[in-house]
Amino acid sequence: MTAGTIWRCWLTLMLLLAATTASAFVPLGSLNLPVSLAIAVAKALIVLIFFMELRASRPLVRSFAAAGFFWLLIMIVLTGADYWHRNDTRAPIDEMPLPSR
Amino acid sequence: MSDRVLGIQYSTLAQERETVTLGMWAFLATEVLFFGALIAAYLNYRIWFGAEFIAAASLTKVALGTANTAVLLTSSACMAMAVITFDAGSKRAPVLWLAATALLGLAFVGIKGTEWFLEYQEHLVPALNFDLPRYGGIAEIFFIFYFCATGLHALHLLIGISLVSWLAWRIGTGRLQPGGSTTRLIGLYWHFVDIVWIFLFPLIYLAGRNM
Amino acid sequence: MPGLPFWPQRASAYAGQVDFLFTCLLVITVLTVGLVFFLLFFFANKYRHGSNAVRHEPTRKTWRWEVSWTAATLVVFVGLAVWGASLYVHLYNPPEDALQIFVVGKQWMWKAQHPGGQREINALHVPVNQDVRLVMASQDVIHSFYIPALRIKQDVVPGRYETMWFRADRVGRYHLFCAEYCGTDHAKMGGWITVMNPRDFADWLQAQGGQETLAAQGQQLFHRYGCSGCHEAGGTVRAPNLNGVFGSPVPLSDGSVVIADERYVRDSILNPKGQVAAGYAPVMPTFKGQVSEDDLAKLVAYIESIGPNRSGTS
Amino acid sequence: MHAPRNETYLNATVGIRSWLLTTDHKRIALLYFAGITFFFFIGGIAATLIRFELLTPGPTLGSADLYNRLFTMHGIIMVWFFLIPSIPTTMGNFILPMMIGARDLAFPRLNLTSWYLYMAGGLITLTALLLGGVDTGWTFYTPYSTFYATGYLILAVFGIFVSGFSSILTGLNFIVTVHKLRAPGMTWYKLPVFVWSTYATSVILVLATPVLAMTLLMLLAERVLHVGIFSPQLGGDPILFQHMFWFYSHPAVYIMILPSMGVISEIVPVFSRKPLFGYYFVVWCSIAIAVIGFLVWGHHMFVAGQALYASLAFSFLSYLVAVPSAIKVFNWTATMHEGWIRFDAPMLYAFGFIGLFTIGGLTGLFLAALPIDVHVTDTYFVVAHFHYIMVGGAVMGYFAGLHYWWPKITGRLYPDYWARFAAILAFFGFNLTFFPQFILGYLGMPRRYQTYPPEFQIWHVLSSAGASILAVGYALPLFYFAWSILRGPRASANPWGATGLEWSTRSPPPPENFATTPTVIRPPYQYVRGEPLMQAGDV
Repeated sequence: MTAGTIWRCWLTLMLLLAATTASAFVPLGSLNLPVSLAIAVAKALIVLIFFMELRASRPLVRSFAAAGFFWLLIMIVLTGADYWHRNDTRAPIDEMPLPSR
Repeated sequence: MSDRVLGIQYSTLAQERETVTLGMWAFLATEVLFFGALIAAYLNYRIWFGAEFIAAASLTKVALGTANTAVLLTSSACMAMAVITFDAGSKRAPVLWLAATALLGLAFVGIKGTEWFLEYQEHLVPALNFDLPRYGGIAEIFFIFYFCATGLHALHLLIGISLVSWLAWRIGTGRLQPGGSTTRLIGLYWHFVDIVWIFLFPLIYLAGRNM
Repeated sequence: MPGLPFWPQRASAYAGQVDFLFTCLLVITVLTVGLVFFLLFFFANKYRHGSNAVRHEPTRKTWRWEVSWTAATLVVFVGLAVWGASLYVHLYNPPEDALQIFVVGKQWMWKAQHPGGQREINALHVPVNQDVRLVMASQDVIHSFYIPALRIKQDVVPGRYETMWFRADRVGRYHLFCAEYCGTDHAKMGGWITVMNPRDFADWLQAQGGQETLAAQGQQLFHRYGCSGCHEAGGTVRAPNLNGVFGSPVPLSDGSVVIADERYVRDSILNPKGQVAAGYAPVMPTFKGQVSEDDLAKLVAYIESIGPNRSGTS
Repeated sequence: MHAPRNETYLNATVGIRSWLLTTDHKRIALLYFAGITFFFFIGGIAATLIRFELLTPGPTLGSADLYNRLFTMHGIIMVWFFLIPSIPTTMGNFILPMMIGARDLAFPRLNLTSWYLYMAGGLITLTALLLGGVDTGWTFYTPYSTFYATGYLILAVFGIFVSGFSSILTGLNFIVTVHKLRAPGMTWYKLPVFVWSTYATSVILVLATPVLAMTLLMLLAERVLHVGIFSPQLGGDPILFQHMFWFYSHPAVYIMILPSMGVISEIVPVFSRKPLFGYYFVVWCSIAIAVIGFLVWGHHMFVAGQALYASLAFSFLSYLVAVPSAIKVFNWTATMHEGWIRFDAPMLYAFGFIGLFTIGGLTGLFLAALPIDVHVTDTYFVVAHFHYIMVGGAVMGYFAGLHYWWPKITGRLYPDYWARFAAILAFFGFNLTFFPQFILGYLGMPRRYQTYPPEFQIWHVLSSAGASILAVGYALPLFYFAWSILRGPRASANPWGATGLEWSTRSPPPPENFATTPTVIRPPYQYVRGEPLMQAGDV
């Protein structure tokens, strides 16, 4: 990792930041969240690969780095399996007295 | 690190360096899941509540958020510069880069603090003075996530700043010679805190900007 | 129940299907556990330390054994999963014309409310051989409406309606429990489900005092809350007339079409600006916070009753 | 630096400071033994009181509130302060470094910090439970736990939060040690299965516990700040709490059972004088259980109001996770084929484990089948299932390991006949306690009930009778182990004729475990016509 790569990465990160903020103001409807998350993943990958030197690390270290994110993905996808498919009618919750604790 | 006597469980310095790096990455994996649980909860509510959540998100200050992200990304670059200059053997350059990193970190916390103060004035702080009748309970949930996530992140950042300053002091006073892995570890931790913010920024600030 | 109670009462056909699946699983378990115990004792006896049984070189290649019992377990397990799933899905689509009873769980009692307006605490009287659909809500914490004899249970999460349906086919009295821990008297929050033949059920309904039907009470509320001011002919504000609306498609202002079912009526009362009917201005105020849980059920029943002539469920 | 002839890790340094500030993994293991035994008997007392309460349909001991606090205390103490730490922190800490030929764990100071975090968390939760206790059950379901429950929930949950970090640090320590500090020649496929299963357990410890930490933080935030993350009164969703809680808590039950599987995979080959049948399968089944264990938590929420699609997916995945466990049971049984089986105490406990774990595992299949789960979830069927796995499996495995490595840890032998009697007594006491609960469960008796319909009383009386026998079965080892420490005969380096590295050094071992770091030349469990071939050659 040389000073050159660091500042090139920094520039790319700044451009991506500008891109993601700009994309938020474009009315893409339901696409806004995926686009902003994709850009965030790109920025995170740059920091992981270059700044945290995963590019120069042994496969074992790379697998440790990937494990955390992979398990987080498991959690998001499987809780999503419930939340994306749940269509229940919300009852009026105002009628529930809240205990004065 | 090299002047420190090698632990009895290590046979070579290289083995210690690899072990300590692996240990740090394992710790970062736990931190990913620690913050990840909060982000997963946020995403589920974002899917489930959708409209009210996005409406609440539009009350956050995207200008300050973007500025903060730029500050933190720059501090990450400075930290990386500190690591490579320290390995290259120089003594003054890493201290300067580490000082820059710490200052940028403090700048981030400063901007964050002002943002919280503004939100306090706008009565957006749950449990303290939250009153936003327009959206009912769900907006308050958004702001609970907002304050929990940014609070925990700021706490981790303060720990990072103190580590970086301690490191700068040790390099400055010559107590730390190149060859060990302490600098690299603190660098990994700092970059991790930056990655958490990279994911928090779009989720909090960019939702509902084009209503 | 004379003698040792080994098997629970069975009061519905569905319970029989669950028992059949349970028995098959029991047989598989007994066979497998029997095999493992037999092998343990057989090997322990035949190959004990002092015995002079024949012992060959330990086999290097164990693939044959491993693949066979892995495949066997996989096939059996997938079969069981699919069988279980098919029964479970059956629970999820209640028949249309079921007798609908509203159940409200609150800390340490169940309140049931029949369409005819009859109310009961910690008890439920239902006719035999008729589909009954329970629409349940909780007023405080999570409870769980559990009838062991019918093999069904449904957690009642506060803040949303949970539905559960059954068709009891045997007259009798069966236990009702709360199965999700809900506080001090969680154990006392139960009672009896009484399945009666239709004649006795009708007599019981009558005996409960002829409060007017749910729909009739709904009509009074329709006027008291001022809905009739707009939604009936000659109203001051242009609002859709609700006669014949229930169950039929309603074009919305954003171009989509939705069936005016319970959910649409309920949402339109609580959050009217959500799905405005085509050609009307979104002027209806929200009734969130004023219409209580029971009143909402009555309003829905009333609008249902003035819909296109549905087979009488009131 | 070779230890003098009779110096062991016990007498190398003396004094309280040498124990409370030790970084020797063996001493830290003994510190954990003390904590684990203390909490095991606290939880055991709560269990005895519960079984005594359930003797009669009406209230026997006291009010419903007392009963609710008792079963919550039993749950919290047993899950977080006995079962999760039991084998990894005691035998894992002591034996794992010796099995891989290392002098100590990768981060000794971190290991000591883990013990202090564990004791701090334990004492905080214990003060909460003794001050007035919590009456929410060990699952803390919202909105009851955050808005309606009285009692010291905040203190108890904070104690668990602190002890969670002890789990994370222990898991992290083991993973890095197994990767980096193996002796020369010790390749991955030469590692004993106990190391593999402790490694798999550590992966779960490291990846699941942070989610518990965050969930408990949000629970505390909701209760203290009165905000509505999980409570519908203020807009939240209680099912999200259940998702996040069970995302940790189901992998946590694999944290409890995997180490016991490792112990049994060590004991069965030694007492059958025969290599483990299908070593590769047993190893990769451990890893498969650890990974698939993260995909199945939804089977705790089939009736909780989860979407139909999610319930179907979780039911299918729950059947998948049962396959590796079944393979392991077949492999243990096949190991005994054509062996020279001896019936020492560890082997009797191993027999008990295999039998009871098979029943526990298969009843799990009942609960994974959706319609049966709808009927029996939250009833005594579930209570019986998880006790068969945790008490029949994990605790039986813990006692098996305790009896197997006791000579190595203390350098003393214990009276074998007493130990065998305790094993058999525990086996029958256990079955009499928990088998009636299967019948109670299918009859529809809900769990966490102080008063129940009178027709269930027969089974409760049988279960309580069994509980008293089980209590005696668990108390016996206290006596003969105490006797063993004081006047037990000296143990040789390898009393059972096992092949692992830990048996090729003195017992009790010197402070740095091995005089010279051993080089490994053979895979584990190599026996020729019943004679052991040591992994580290002829030492």
